[in-house]
Amino acid sequence: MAKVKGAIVIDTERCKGCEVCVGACPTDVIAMANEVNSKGYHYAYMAQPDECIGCSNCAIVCPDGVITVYRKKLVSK
Amino acid sequence: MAKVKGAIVIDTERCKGCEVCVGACPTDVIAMANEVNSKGYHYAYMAQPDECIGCSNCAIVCPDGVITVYRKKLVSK
Amino acid sequence: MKEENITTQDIIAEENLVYKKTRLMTDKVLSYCPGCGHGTAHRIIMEVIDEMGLEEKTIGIAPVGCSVLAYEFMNIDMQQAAHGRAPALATGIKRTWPEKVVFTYQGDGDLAAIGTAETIHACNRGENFLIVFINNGIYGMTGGQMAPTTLEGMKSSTTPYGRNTKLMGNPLKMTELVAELPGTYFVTRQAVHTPANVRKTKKAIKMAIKNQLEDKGGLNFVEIVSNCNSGWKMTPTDANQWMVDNMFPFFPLGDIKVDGKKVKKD
Amino acid sequence: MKEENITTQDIIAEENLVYKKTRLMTDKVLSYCPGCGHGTAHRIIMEVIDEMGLEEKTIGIAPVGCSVLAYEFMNIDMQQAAHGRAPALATGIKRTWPEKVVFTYQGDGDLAAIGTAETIHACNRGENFLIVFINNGIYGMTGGQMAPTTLEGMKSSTTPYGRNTKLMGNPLKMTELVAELPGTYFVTRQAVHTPANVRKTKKAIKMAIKNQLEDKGGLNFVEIVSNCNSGWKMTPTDANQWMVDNMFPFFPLGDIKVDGKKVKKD
Amino acid sequence: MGELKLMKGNEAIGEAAIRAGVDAYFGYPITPQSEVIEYLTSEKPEERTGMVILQAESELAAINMVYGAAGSGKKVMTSSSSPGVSLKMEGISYMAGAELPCVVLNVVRGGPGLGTIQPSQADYFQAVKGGGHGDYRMVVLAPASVQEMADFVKLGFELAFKYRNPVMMLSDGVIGQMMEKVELGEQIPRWTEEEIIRKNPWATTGKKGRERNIITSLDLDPARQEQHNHKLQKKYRQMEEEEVRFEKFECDDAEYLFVAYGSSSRIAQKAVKIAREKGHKVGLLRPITLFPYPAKEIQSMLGQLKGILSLELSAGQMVEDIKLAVEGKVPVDHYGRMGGIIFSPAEIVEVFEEKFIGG
Amino acid sequence: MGELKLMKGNEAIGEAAIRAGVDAYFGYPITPQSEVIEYLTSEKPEERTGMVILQAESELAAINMVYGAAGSGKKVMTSSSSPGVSLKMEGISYMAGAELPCVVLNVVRGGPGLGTIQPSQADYFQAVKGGGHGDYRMVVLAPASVQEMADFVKLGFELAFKYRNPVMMLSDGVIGQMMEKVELGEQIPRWTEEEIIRKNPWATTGKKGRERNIITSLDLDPARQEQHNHKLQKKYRQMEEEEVRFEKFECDDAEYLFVAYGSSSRIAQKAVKIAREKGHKVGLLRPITLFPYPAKEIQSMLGQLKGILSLELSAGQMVEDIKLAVEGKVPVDHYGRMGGIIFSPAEIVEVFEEKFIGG
Amino acid sequence: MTEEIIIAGFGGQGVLSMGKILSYSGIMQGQEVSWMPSYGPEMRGGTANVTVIISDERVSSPILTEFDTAIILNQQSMDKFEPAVKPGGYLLYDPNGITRHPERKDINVYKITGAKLASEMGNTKVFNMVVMGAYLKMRPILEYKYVVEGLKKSLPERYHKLIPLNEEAIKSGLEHLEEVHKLN
Amino acid sequence: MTEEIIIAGFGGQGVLSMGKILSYSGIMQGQEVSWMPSYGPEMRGGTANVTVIISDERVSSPILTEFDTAIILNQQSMDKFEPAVKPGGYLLYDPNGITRHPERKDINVYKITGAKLASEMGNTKVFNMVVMGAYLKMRPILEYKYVVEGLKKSLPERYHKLIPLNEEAIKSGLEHLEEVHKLN
Ligand SMILES: Cc1ncc(C[n+]2csc(CCOP(=O)(O)OP(=O)(O)O)c2C)c(N)n1
Ligand SMILES: Cc1ncc(C[n+]2csc(CCOP(=O)(O)OP(=O)(O)O)c2C)c(N)n1
Ligand code: SF4
Ligand code: SF4
Ligand code: SF4
Ligand code: SF4
Ligand code: SF4
Ligand code: SF4
Ligand SMILES: [Mg+2]
Ligand SMILES: [Mg+2]
Repeated sequence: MAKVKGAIVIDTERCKGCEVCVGACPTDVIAMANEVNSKGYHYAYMAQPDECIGCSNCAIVCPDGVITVYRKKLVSK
Repeated sequence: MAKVKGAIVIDTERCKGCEVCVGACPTDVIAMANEVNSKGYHYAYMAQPDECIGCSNCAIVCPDGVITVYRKKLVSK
Repeated sequence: MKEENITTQDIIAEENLVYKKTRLMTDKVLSYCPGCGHGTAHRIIMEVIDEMGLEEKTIGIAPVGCSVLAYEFMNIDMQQAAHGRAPALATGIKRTWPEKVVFTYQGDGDLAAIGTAETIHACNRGENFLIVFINNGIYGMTGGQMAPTTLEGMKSSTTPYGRNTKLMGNPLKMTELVAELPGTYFVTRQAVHTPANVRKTKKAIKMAIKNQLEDKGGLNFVEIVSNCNSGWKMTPTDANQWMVDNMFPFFPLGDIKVDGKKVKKD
Repeated sequence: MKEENITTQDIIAEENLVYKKTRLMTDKVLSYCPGCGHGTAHRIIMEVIDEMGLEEKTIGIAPVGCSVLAYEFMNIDMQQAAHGRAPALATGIKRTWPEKVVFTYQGDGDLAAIGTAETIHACNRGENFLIVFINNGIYGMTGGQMAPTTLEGMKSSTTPYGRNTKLMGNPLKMTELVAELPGTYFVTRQAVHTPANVRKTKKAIKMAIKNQLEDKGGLNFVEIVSNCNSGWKMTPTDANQWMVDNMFPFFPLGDIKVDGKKVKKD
Repeated sequence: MGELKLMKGNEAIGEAAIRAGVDAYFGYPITPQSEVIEYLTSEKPEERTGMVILQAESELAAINMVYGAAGSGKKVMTSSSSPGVSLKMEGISYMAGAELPCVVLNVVRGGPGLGTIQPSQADYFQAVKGGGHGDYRMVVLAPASVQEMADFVKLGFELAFKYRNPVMMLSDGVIGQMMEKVELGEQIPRWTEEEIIRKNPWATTGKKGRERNIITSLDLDPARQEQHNHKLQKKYRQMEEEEVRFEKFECDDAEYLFVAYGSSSRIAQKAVKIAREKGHKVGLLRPITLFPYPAKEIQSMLGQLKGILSLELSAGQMVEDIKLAVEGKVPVDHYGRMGGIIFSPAEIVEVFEEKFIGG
Repeated sequence: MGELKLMKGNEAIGEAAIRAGVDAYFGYPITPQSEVIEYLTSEKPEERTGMVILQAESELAAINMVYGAAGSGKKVMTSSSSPGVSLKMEGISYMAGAELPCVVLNVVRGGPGLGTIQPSQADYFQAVKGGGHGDYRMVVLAPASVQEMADFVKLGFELAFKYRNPVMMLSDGVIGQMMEKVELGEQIPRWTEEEIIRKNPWATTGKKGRERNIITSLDLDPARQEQHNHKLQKKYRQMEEEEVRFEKFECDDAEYLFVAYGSSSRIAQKAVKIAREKGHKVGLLRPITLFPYPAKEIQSMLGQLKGILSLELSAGQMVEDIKLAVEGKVPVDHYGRMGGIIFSPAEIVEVFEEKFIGG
Repeated sequence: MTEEIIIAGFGGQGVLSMGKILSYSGIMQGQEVSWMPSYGPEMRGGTANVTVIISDERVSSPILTEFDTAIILNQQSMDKFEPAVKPGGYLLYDPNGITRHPERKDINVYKITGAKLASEMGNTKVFNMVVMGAYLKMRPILEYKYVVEGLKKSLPERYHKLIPLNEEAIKSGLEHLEEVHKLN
Repeated sequence: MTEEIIIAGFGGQGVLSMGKILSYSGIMQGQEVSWMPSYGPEMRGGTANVTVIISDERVSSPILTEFDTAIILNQQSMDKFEPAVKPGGYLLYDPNGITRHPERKDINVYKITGAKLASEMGNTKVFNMVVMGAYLKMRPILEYKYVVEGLKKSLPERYHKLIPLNEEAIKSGLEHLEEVHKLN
């Protein structure tokens, strides 16, 4: 059975903390940081990195286009 | 039996000779004069005065509003 | 008196008068070409205002177009508007004088080209006035250029080889368009080339003004398809026939929206 | 490698890249508020241009509105238009450069208020370009004033007690209106608040541009219902929810006209 | 004394309009003046006085709504900023031609084109020489404080109806956006129908007990059109006789004169102070009316002056009116900033010294 | 020598545009200039050169179509008459701000407002001082014959592209409607795509082999906006250096100078003749460019002059530019007719004698 | 030589094109010309007029209030332009539709029954050419050959077959000019 | 006396209303004031600032490039306005969110942990009042009673019940001002 595992990279300095990505993630990967970036926004981060399936949903809805998505097919027996 | 007889007065100086009234008359009363008025228009006139039934059709469609209509009910036995 | 003895001169007497130009038309000679529908349209509007006793509270708005001088002929208070802006003037007047009767009188260039935004938005806001829209398929005043309503293939001084819809767009059915807006209450298309049509149009205008008086909550819009025989380069009677044969199929006469509801087509 | 051993860092590698901001978006920080749909809309247009290989022949037009600076973010040739006049610019460009791909990007104030005439007439002429219409129910840029599309009862800085349709008119469904015109070829209403909606919108834009390339003989019109969380005075996620609950019922998503034919409602 | 409030210039205009018994405001939002309509809508003037507020679909619609209501004798106003005012040029020319009163506020921003939203005074020519077509003039009032933003509404309508002519208030982003204290007048009731008919017998209020009234700017007969133009010109000459307004500071012994209006005049006033501290005998003339221009006042000072410096947030527009007044008798120069940048008092003094005193 | 034809000024413009290789004309009909678009549509320029002719829905749309096509490097023009040109003020200010070339023709009619359709010169201020908002200028060409109506199309585009700035042709109903003989130039081919990209590297022609091009008049940063304004001002100064054009008649020994442009200058020329016959040493200066104004030329003549009379079909607009040049050194007066009335040569001489010779 | 002419009548009488042919003829003869129509919605009233100037020197104003010659084709134009002829000038009119004949004694008055002659020729469209012929007789300022060239230049190619007909009409006008009142 | 103040921070921190209350307080104390906000779409960037001038004489320009006092509430504003304080002037800031603290040695620097104090009070909305209190301590140009009057004037009636809470916040600010660097 082929399985995929994903990862996202958020440009936290450019994240505006809108939280739109949070709800878009099917596997609840993303949460908002308690810290703020230099613009004062609580930025998004991968709170549950292991859950990421690399579906790109978050990146697709991110208004500021600050998410980059990676995905790797894993073959486990 | 009640019968009506009509008459029209055309302000020939203001008539522009458009002929719209001619076609509107159900009884073919109106024709265009060979003479022109001072503006150079062949004006309309009652060619068949006896046929007029005072229906106002001509006056109603005259774009320049130059026709006045009269009608009298006649009682003939 | 016996019928046979009655002469035309006998009939022409005050007591037999059945039709006379309304006193709300001035005595000025109309500036329109022979056979132009503008004159008839003017007159029936004035007849309605007269018959409804609204002379003292009506304010009309003349556009830029052949009817720019409408105020010379309509014997009521009037304003002359910049090209296309009559509905804005009417909005200004009606909003500040809600108890007056207000109407605009506009050509197809005025209403459907340069004045598109003002028309759409006055209709959309549901301004409580009357728009009389004279659609003669051409810019009469400026010498017969293409209007938004010029038919496909029709010649004008800016479409000398006929309107090519691929290049110059489609004739615009502004009346159907404003009927789509919830702000219009009564929308109809009429004509004034025959006595029957004149009577219908007059009825429509009367209804429109009644709606306004009763503030039915929407704009009343009366289109009159008319000839511009000069612009079309035809005699008046030929122009009327051409209108019946060519304009009416594309701009069919009849009510489009009554009492705020679209009329079902059958 | 075993699944258990894979770390996030391992996955973040060029060969595993599946989504990255298109290079047709510049690196400038978007000037939009957090969560504003403008950014997403920009990005998917640029993705389409990129994916279709049209970067070298596309000319975009930015309006006056929050997206006035679209040219700072879209990495293609662009012009900035006077408020409401983007369709006129696009007409000027496309008529003289018929082989280029041309689109306008306009807000609801720009397109449906001051630009009404330009919108209607570009659509009516069937100009062969794309209009992307961002309907956020408000004037975002100038501080949240009422737009033609502001919903009944909705508050804005010029309707602080809610839009009273009796006084301020009805929210205007510009998209349905232009679909009535024979000059439009493809007319659709979409949104960009969820991944599925983004994908649909992107597909619509792709189809619109394909239509333009093939000169299907009409204008392509893509409305995107979007949030203006600042103007609505909500958090971005609340705004998106409010949009679903309130905007979509009045502005239902979906195709309105496809291949020049109105889509039947069921 | 009326009520003392801290208000933005744009808000003060709104409140002053309600209190002046204005009948209607028609406008379209644009920075930096959208607070005018925002303030008005928030105040529910329909309840306070019955005043009508309508957000139009465009500036074109707005100015023509003003035309309609003004033609029917109402007190009506509109406001906008530079690009929006350009769109109103046709309408303003029409109103001047049809002799209709109204007040138009321009809160000027930097141009040309979309420019910037920061303050500017580069619409002087448009306001004063006539940006619209044809020979027409407006009384142009240049408020320099929030107080004057409020006061000139009433004054503006008085002049507009006195002359049956549009009046423009030429303000800018500084005066529109800043808050200052302002004393507001008492509520004046709106005119009743009877008052309107009596005061404005020319207005289209319905043909009742008189011949019909016509509002038009058209006369196809050139001879009559020329007569009409002569009538308009006479009105403009009368304005020049009767309506010149200005303010002077430290002019009695001045050898150099700064001329500045609106926000610039405030900065210029400070500059006068600094210059005097440095020993230069400088005075300030602040034109309050830009048309009619205080040309005679400048002429009357020429005997005492060695130089005049026009200070404007533009490339130099009003300076032409100064030169026309001065006719070469005294050197006239200009200093301006553009694009939304504002000069500082110290900067002005420096420029002044460079231009007139010498290195 | 090119072909000799009898044409209306409005038609000559159309023909000249086709022959000058103009890419597009966008316009909206208005008297007295509708023949421009009528002529163009009748000529099928789409077949002759591929030129695009489109009747826009309004003047606003027309000027903004011009903006779009000009921004993409094309030679584009529009034409209108006074009220329609007022509507174009915002667009013209935008084009000046965005530095776009184009030719705009105003066939001026009597105003203000709807006015009359007869000839006038009362849009001078609007054209020359900037009827739109912000500090901008256009080169303003004033043709005085049908020949110049044709010639100035080519010249206009040369200047427009040289400066990346709108050029206005300020004509009037006389020049637009009259027929005269005109010699038309040879057909110049329209620019190819390659030529456009080479000549106008700033144009939005698609981002190919270069960074993206942006056409905008916006800069929200006041400092940069001011820089932009300085750049524009520099351009206008360069125009003043390089583009002044005028014509002189009988000026060598003149003691009095008539100054008149366009149709007025033709009548003034006749008046000069009559005046000379009566023994008055009168000359005529005809400004061909109204901006830049031949101020230096006037200044250079001041030594010989006893008086200057500005002759305009207006209440007196250009006379201000004369006064600004003269600085009081010689009496300057104005005579004008308004509302579509045209002065006669004899009338001018009479007025001249009254004003300058006495009794 | 400068000849300042007003031609006035109804729209449709060919007033403008007569003016254009005269102008073109002037050009062919190497002269300066101007042609200036009345324009605008007054045409709705049905009248049309054109001012034509043919001169040895550059024309100054193409709009005039006084004329050397008036060619008058309807009553309204008679009322308007009879007074505008310069003393000693010329007035040519077609009596058809004229109710008040010219009264001035300080000018030369001629007439031509152009409408009648044209309809006798079986083509009312050449009415204006008949009148023009009469004018050329009354004011022999243009050589005939240049008039023919002017005619050719002002007609589009596709109408060139009509030139003989037009020439015939011009000749008829040349022949039928009638003197009404001549100054000596 | 003339005090020229810039207050700068994020939108939503109450920058504009703090300026308004200070201005009203000045009026209550019989002084001339002006209040000039940054305006326009730069607000989209999330920053907001206002220039407040309180003076004995009429205010000339309400827009300034140099200030007697800067009240700085985020890093962007620190970067922009620290250099704009006149030598010898005052800078007050809230260290929350500040990554680079003020460095100038030619001005007086104070801080107030406004965000912290406000959240300790259980109401982050009064953050701006805490900061204002600190300002009033640092620059004692306004009498407290006029500040309370100013507060009243600038709040709509319906919010007057919040005045005690605001006063409490002001007092907290008055008490917690911290000196960072003082010129002598
Ligand atoms: C701003 C402006 N643009 C153009 C014109 C010229 N113009 C006058 S009337 C008209 C069109 C008239 O057509 P329409 O509205 O259809 O009226 P009609 O004459 O056919 O009745 C135009 C373009 C003008 N007066 N003002
Ligand atoms: C002629 C003109 N009028 C008004 C404005 C001011 N203005 C700028 S953007 C805008 C409305 C923006 O609203 P919208 O088009 O809905 O765009 P959004 O900001 O909501 O995306 C207005 C009225 C202007 N710049 N120019
Ligand atoms: S790529 Fe998919 S799974 Fe991973 S974080 Fe984004 S939305 Fe969640
Ligand atoms: S959607 Fe983008 S900007 Fe918004 S919180 Fe997520 S990563 Fe940040
Ligand atoms: S009244 Fe009727 S019958 Fe008499 S002429 Fe007129 S249309 Fe004919
Ligand atoms: S309809 Fe009227 S104007 Fe026309 S011919 Fe008949 S009477 Fe004359
Ligand atoms: S031009 Fe046409 S619309 Fe105008 S008056 Fe003549 S026929 Fe009527
Ligand atoms: S104001 Fe509204 S439309 Fe503009 S950027 Fe912010 S959220 Fe988006
Ligand atoms: Mg029409
Ligand atoms: Mg919007």
